[in-house]
Amino acid sequence: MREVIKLGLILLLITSVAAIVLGLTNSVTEDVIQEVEAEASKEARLEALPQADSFKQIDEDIFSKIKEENSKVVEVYVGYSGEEVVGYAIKTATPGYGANIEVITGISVDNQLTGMKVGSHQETPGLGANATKAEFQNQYKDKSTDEEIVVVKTPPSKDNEIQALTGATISSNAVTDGVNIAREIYNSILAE
Amino acid sequence: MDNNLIASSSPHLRSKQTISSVMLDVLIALLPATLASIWFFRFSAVKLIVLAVVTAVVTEIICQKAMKRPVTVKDLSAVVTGLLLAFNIPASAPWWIPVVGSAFAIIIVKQLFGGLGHNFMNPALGARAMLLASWPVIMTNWVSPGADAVSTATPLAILSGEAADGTLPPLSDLLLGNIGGSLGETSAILLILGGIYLLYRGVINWRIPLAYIGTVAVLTLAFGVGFNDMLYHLFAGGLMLGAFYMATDYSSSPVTSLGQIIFAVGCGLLTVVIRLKGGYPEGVSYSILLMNLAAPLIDKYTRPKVFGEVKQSA
Amino acid sequence: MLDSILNPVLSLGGLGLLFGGGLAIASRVFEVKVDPKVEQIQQALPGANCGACGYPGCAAFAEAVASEKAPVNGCPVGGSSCAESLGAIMGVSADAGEKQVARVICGGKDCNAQEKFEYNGIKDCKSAAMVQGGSKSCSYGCLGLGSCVEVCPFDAIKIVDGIANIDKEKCTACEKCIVECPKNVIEMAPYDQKVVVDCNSKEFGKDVKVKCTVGCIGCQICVKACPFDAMEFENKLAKINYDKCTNCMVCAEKCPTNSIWADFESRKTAEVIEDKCIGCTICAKKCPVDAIEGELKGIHKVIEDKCIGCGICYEKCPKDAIKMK
Amino acid sequence: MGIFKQFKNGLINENPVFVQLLGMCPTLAVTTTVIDGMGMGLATTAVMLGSNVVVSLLRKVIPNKIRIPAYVVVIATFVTLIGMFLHAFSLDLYRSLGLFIPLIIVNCLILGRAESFASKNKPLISFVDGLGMGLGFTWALMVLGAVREILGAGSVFGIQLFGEAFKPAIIMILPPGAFLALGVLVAIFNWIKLRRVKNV
Amino acid sequence: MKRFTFRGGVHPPHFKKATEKLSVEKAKIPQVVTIPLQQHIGAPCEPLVKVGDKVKIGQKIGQANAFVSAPIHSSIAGTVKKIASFDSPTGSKVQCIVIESDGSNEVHEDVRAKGELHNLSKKEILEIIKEAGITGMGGAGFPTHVKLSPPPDKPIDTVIINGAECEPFLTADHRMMLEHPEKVVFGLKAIMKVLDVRKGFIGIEDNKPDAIKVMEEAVMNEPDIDVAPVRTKYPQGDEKRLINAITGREVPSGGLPMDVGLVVNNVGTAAAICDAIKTGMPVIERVVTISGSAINEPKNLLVRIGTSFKEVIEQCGGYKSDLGKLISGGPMMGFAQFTDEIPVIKGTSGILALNKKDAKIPDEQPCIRCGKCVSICPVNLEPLFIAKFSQKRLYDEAEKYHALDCIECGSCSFICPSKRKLLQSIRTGKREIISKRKKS
Amino acid sequence: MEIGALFTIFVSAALVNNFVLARFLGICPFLGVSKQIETAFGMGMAVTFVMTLSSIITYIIQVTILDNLGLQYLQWIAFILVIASLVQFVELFVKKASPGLYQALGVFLPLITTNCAVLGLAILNIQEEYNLIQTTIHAVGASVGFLIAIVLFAGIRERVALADVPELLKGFPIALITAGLMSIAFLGFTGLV
Ligand SMILES: Cc1cc2nc3c(=O)[nH]c(=O)nc-3n(C[C@H](O)[C@H](O)[C@H](O)COP(=O)(O)O)c2cc1C
Ligand SMILES: Cc1cc2nc3c(=O)[nH]c(=O)nc-3n(C[C@H](O)[C@H](O)[C@H](O)COP(=O)(O)O)c2cc1C
Ligand SMILES: Cc1cc2nc3c(=O)[nH]c(=O)nc-3n(C[C@H](O)[C@H](O)[C@H](O)COP(=O)(O)O)c2cc1C
Ligand SMILES: Cc1cc2nc3c(=O)[nH]c(=O)nc-3n(C[C@H](O)[C@H](O)[C@H](O)CO)c2cc1C
Ligand code: SF4
Ligand code: SF4
Ligand code: SF4
Ligand code: SF4
Ligand code: FES
Repeated sequence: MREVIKLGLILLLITSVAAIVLGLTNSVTEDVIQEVEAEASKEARLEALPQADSFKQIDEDIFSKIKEENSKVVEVYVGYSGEEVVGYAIKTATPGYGANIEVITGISVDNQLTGMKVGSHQETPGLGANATKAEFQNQYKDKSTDEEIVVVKTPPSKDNEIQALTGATISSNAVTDGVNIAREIYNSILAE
Repeated sequence: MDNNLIASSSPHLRSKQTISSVMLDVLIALLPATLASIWFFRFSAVKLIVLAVVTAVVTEIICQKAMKRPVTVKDLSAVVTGLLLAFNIPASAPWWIPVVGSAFAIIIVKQLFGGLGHNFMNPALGARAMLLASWPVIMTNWVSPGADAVSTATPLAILSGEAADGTLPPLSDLLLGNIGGSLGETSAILLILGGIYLLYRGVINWRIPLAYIGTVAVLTLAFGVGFNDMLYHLFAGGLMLGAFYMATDYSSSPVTSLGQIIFAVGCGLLTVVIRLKGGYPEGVSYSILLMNLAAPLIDKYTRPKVFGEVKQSA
Repeated sequence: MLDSILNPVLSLGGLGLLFGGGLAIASRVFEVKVDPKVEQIQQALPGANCGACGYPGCAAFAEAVASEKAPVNGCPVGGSSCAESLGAIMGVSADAGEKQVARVICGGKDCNAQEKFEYNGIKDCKSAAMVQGGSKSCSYGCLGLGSCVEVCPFDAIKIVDGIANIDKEKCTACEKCIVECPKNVIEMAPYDQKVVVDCNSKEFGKDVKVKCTVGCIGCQICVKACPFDAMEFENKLAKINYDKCTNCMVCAEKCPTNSIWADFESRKTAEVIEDKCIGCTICAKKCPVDAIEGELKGIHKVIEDKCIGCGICYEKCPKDAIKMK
Repeated sequence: MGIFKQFKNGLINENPVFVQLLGMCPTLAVTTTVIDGMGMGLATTAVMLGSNVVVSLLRKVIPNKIRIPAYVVVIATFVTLIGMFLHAFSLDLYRSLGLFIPLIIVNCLILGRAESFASKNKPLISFVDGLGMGLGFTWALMVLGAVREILGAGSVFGIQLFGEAFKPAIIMILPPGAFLALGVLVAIFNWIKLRRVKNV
Repeated sequence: MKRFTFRGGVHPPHFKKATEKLSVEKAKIPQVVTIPLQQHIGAPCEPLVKVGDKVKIGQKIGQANAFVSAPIHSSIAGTVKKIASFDSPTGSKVQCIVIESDGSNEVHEDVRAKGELHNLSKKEILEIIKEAGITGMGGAGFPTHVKLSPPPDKPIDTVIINGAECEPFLTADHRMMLEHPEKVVFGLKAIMKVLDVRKGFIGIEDNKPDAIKVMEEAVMNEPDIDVAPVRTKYPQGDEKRLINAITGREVPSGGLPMDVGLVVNNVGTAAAICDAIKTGMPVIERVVTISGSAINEPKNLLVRIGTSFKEVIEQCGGYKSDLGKLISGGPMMGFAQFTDEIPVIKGTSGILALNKKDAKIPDEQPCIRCGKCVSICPVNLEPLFIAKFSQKRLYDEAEKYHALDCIECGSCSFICPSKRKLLQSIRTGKREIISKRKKS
Repeated sequence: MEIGALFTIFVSAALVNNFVLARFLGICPFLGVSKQIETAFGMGMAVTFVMTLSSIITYIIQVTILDNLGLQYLQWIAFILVIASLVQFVELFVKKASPGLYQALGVFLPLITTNCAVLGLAILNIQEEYNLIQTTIHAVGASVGFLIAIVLFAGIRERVALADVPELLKGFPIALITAGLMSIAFLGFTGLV
């Protein structure tokens, strides 16, 4: 029995030391990490909604309403320029080729798509993953929120069309779905 | 009696069939379909077929030389691999696709494992899957038959709803081969003809093709696909090619009778699942590859009951 | 601040205590006796349980080593030091006694022995031996198809001129080849042995004669020639008693068919170191071929032409006055 | 073994990837680019340095019976530390290495070295051993990453190498490419070693 | 016509045309015979004569001392010249008695009719068979009296006479059935009597319609005996396949026909039993088919035991120029010989001489896993795996794949498109397995 | 929880994102213990058992202790501690309770501690924000995927061992290439469900 206690204690000692070290380090890095993460997500939002200089999460009850309307919405941020609301950054998750694709769609209060940013995804590198490229994302800029955006395989002829990534129609559709959901949310709830 | 006699272990008789004769039979069986694809796709078919075959043969020679092994291209198996690989690529593919594919098939899938008969995976299909994963755009750019080769969708892509803009060609076109698709998966009739020749020559037996095609037919119906669409599932795409020529590949399929049936049913099941539920409109090649993986296990666990074997009662 | 330290310490420490103590108790409760050797080996292993050895974990590997199913150097993680300690535990030290090596006792090379038919079959000695006993006219000889080459784990065997030839430097006396050979034409001989009968034929001399030019024909000349009674006969075949043989090579010189191999190049002659010789005459008395002459108390001399290099004088000289060179 | 030899041992003779085939998961998973490979290699090296030194220091204190759990805790602590630092100071790398950072804990290479080397040797040489093994791991990952990045994306360190005409083989940055590339590299490594032995 | 058969098997070319229409001729009585003292499965005989002794035709010269053994008789009258070891067609050296003819052709006095079948008791018939030195003429040469004395716990209900003769080239049994159907039927009735059996079959491959017809006529008045035509397929003549084809029974692995209540005997064996009873003549001669691409005049000859192959072949016009291979037996199961100075023995059903081209077996190529060997193996084995394991010296694995059940029919080697020497590897494996079993 | 979604999780973990061939988790035992089908099967079963059990326990620890106290950063160290101890405990228990089972499964247990599939799975469960049922299904799916992969692999390796593989490639290189080809075939599952 003595041995049992002894072994337990030694392990206790080691784990405690580990815990102390980690606890201390954590208290140092915790804030940094949060800051970095916040910075990173803000940057992503900024790419979608460049007009804004700060973001705030939308009210709980509005968000729950949105969730009810469409469960693919992940989060909604309100973008401010100074005190003024300039638009919204809406994050959605829609099923792509590999797994869900996260898309942040920026919509300005004057019913314009201000930009789109593809976040985490598991599409095929060189194919679906090309959705993260600027050329693709920029297609969504400055489109009106009124019309549903449609994916075509040839160079777009209409205003509401965007060209699919070569060989990755599924990914393109998924991303566009996300944008369209954001658009609808905006139209039905946020625009008021 | 003054010269030395030859002595060997019995039997002292051998059948006439040899590896080369078997492979030659496969080539003969594929000839009509080859001609058809040349008829439909003109020069691009000739180019792709020649490149694939020549590369396969040349890589085989180089590989065997490098590994200091006897060069065995005379057995024609590399030609079969090259031809079947060419059958698996779209007519629009650039010249280097069959070259890279054949080299991959022969080196990585076949020779590294010891050459003819030692590969556990179908070389042509392994190469096709590699090409598809590497250059999906090129490998799925189907063109319509004829001189003016415009992009089209394959009947299966239309069926799966992926290519919304296509209309289904009539079944007769499917049988003749007047449709979009890879070089060899066009004319179902000619492929079946060749298959029957192989059956007649005893190169393949009925188990794999029949069980494979039968499973696909039954399961597509079971999944709620209509009878007419079921026919499309049978005659479109590579099912005939796969069932007669690729699932039957000796090296990568089981040797036992029961095993061959299990193998073929598995191929059928996976084909249907991939076609109807998976990410690709066509599932033949992947299903055969996946069953290739299982072939050693199937062989091991479907050992035939030996004549007179008595089940040990505990 | 306190929270951010206390909580982790408490929870993690708790887990540690729980598991440390729990495991200690469990190991007591569920104790199962194991072979102490296994335990020892396990102690010496890295315990990474990575499976790189091909066994499911260090314990399994230890057991395999203990039961000699796995080699002591089977753990790639532990490297050479680990192998050494395992070796020590397993006590794989070279066994005492003279080093032995395998030797093919057949001289029936392509040019010496005849083929009785053209063999058309699998290139494997065991399989070939099943077709009329093999194609060599002598049914005792090496078939030269190299099955032994294939089984030798040390690459010690080569087929030279149609018969197997063992490199005695590489051979470790594992006897795998002896087990494999269907003709039983491989035997163990001392590493230092310089004279070996290179024939395995148990047939009558006249039968041997028509089949092979270097076969032992049972003339027994070697028996008479051997000054040390080391040559014996067994199954119509000359056989050297290695305990008695002094490697003098006389038999090999005398054999009319050259079926006794000897390493003549290493043959030595005795020489008297004149400074040391006291003329005791012991050497002259002992020399089996009377190759030493000299008067009592006089310096002795070796007659080079007669000396066969058996080394008896060298061994017997009380004054170490003879050297072999 | 001298310090330098110990160092070289890990780099080449007992290279963890090409010779010992340890820590295969990160080796295969995070070598889609050179950068990721390097990041993973260095992170692993850092953990190994830490754990080797600590284990070596504590080698007389820790009772045999609980040495494995104890080492695991030590290693896990270092991994968590590295994780925190990466997260705080190199978000991109943290994200692309993802799940494989915590999995450094279970990299058999680290536990293996702790057990078979550090627990029996003095801290300094343990440190050198860790450095050799770690850098051996790192360069192997970088080579693998380079091969896969060049063939699969046409770039190294993210810099595009070829023009438009080169169509990279995407399969190389997909899972199969990892297996195939490593298989061929190990064979080449064997071949080079064999040739060197022959030449000597 | 209902045709019986079994699962698997191959269709080698028959090559029977050359001799199937030729009646059996009596071969010249040789000047010298070399009679091996072991021509059967079981213990060798002890010589009863010394060098210099005079012997007569049919005189017992080798005494069987063990139960599984059969006596040996002189096939000519003359003087014993030598008793020494010589090569025999079975591939090993065997003690032989060499007798030089004195030209008298005197028959030994023991050779006389033994009485009518219905007067003889079972015991007596068995004793006659034993003393006549009758051993299986189908190839293996198992002493027939042993086969006809099953232990009491193995009741026998059926006897099959094996007239399948599925080996290519061979026509000895065929001719025997055509020319002496009554002997075969008599022999069968004798066997049935010994075993107290009601039912007898004569299994004949359907490529011998004339033999089927003749035999059917011969058994017209025998309600207990049926002719069973079996499909032409190798190895239809193997007793276990034949039993399976005709009765549907499966002899258990490692078992004997008597385990399922059957005894199978060759046509020649039955005829020999008939001779032994009717004339008292022991086995001193047998029908041998001499054929093959290097023989000038293929023939069916009635040859005295002990005649050298060389002499027999000379009576068939000798060799064509390019002799490549000499086989004792058929091309599927026979043994290749390295000399023609070997004697005909009781089990020699054929002598084949092949020319160089036919003699050469093509080189092996790697197995392409076509599965043909698996689908044709009459025992349902997987020859490719057994052969592979055996070559890799994994004998335990080979044993797990039932290597020991292989009947060595050679069908797998025949069919393989890669020309793999499957059976040779399997044999090697079998031998290793057996020797390992003996050791442990 | 609807069955369909659970099925999706299962198929995804077992086939589409096969732990070994697509996610690179548990490669060491996959390469190491796959020379024979029987041992591979034993390993696979042991992994199934441990992965499922440890997923559940780590999930509970995460929810009850770490999340409650805001100690997420201790996740890794806590999990590995739990897994290591759990495995050892199970091993001790099985060894005593059922030597037969120990021979079949238990011998593989120690190897599993350092198997990143187990730890990876535990972390993934939390990352994907699965609930307890989903976690369990995910774990079973992932381990079945491991089982399938390692048994198929062992089957092929048994065959390849008899093939005339070039000397240089014998052993690990050819095993890796085999795994690569398997992984190519498994691409066929992409997009499934
Ligand atoms: C290995 C592989 C990976 C693929 N990855 C993607 C992908 O990430 N995104 C995508 O939309 N399509 C991907 N595809 C292609 C799809 O299977 C499908 O062919 C394509 O989405 C159809 O688009 P298309 O109509 O533009 O040809 C991939 C195909 C293969 C063979
Ligand atoms: C592959 C094989 C083929 C055989 N073919 C024949 C045959 O054609 N005719 C025959 O009489 N015996 C044949 N036998 C021998 C029979 O199995 C059996 O031994 C024989 O009929 C028994 O009769 P016996 O003892 O009178 O010789 C064959 C055996 C084997 C293994
Ligand atoms: C070692 C051995 C023992 C045998 N023992 C018996 C036996 O006890 N009773 C019997 O009826 N046949 C026995 N036989 C004969 C077989 O049934 C069979 O007829 C004989 O082996 C010839 O068959 P084959 O030509 O098909 O090889 C034995 C055969 C062998 C080789
Ligand atoms: C009936 C039959 C089908 C074949 N199918 C293929 C095939 O699908 N792919 C291929 O590369 N080779 C095929 N071959 C050729 C050959 O078997 C192949 O190169 C081997 O897999 C190489 O070991 C086939 C051969 C035969 C006899
Ligand atoms: S020594 Fe024996 S095994 Fe070696 S080649 Fe000669 S006969 Fe064959
Ligand atoms: S097999 Fe063993 S005994 Fe024979 S030569 Fe090689 S090392 Fe020596
Ligand atoms: S018949 Fe020949 S090639 Fe075919 S599987 Fe059998 S051994 Fe292989
Ligand atoms: S394995 Fe044996 S029984 Fe089967 S076909 Fe070959 S030789 Fe005949
Ligand atoms: S690194 Fe993943 S199991 Fe070893």
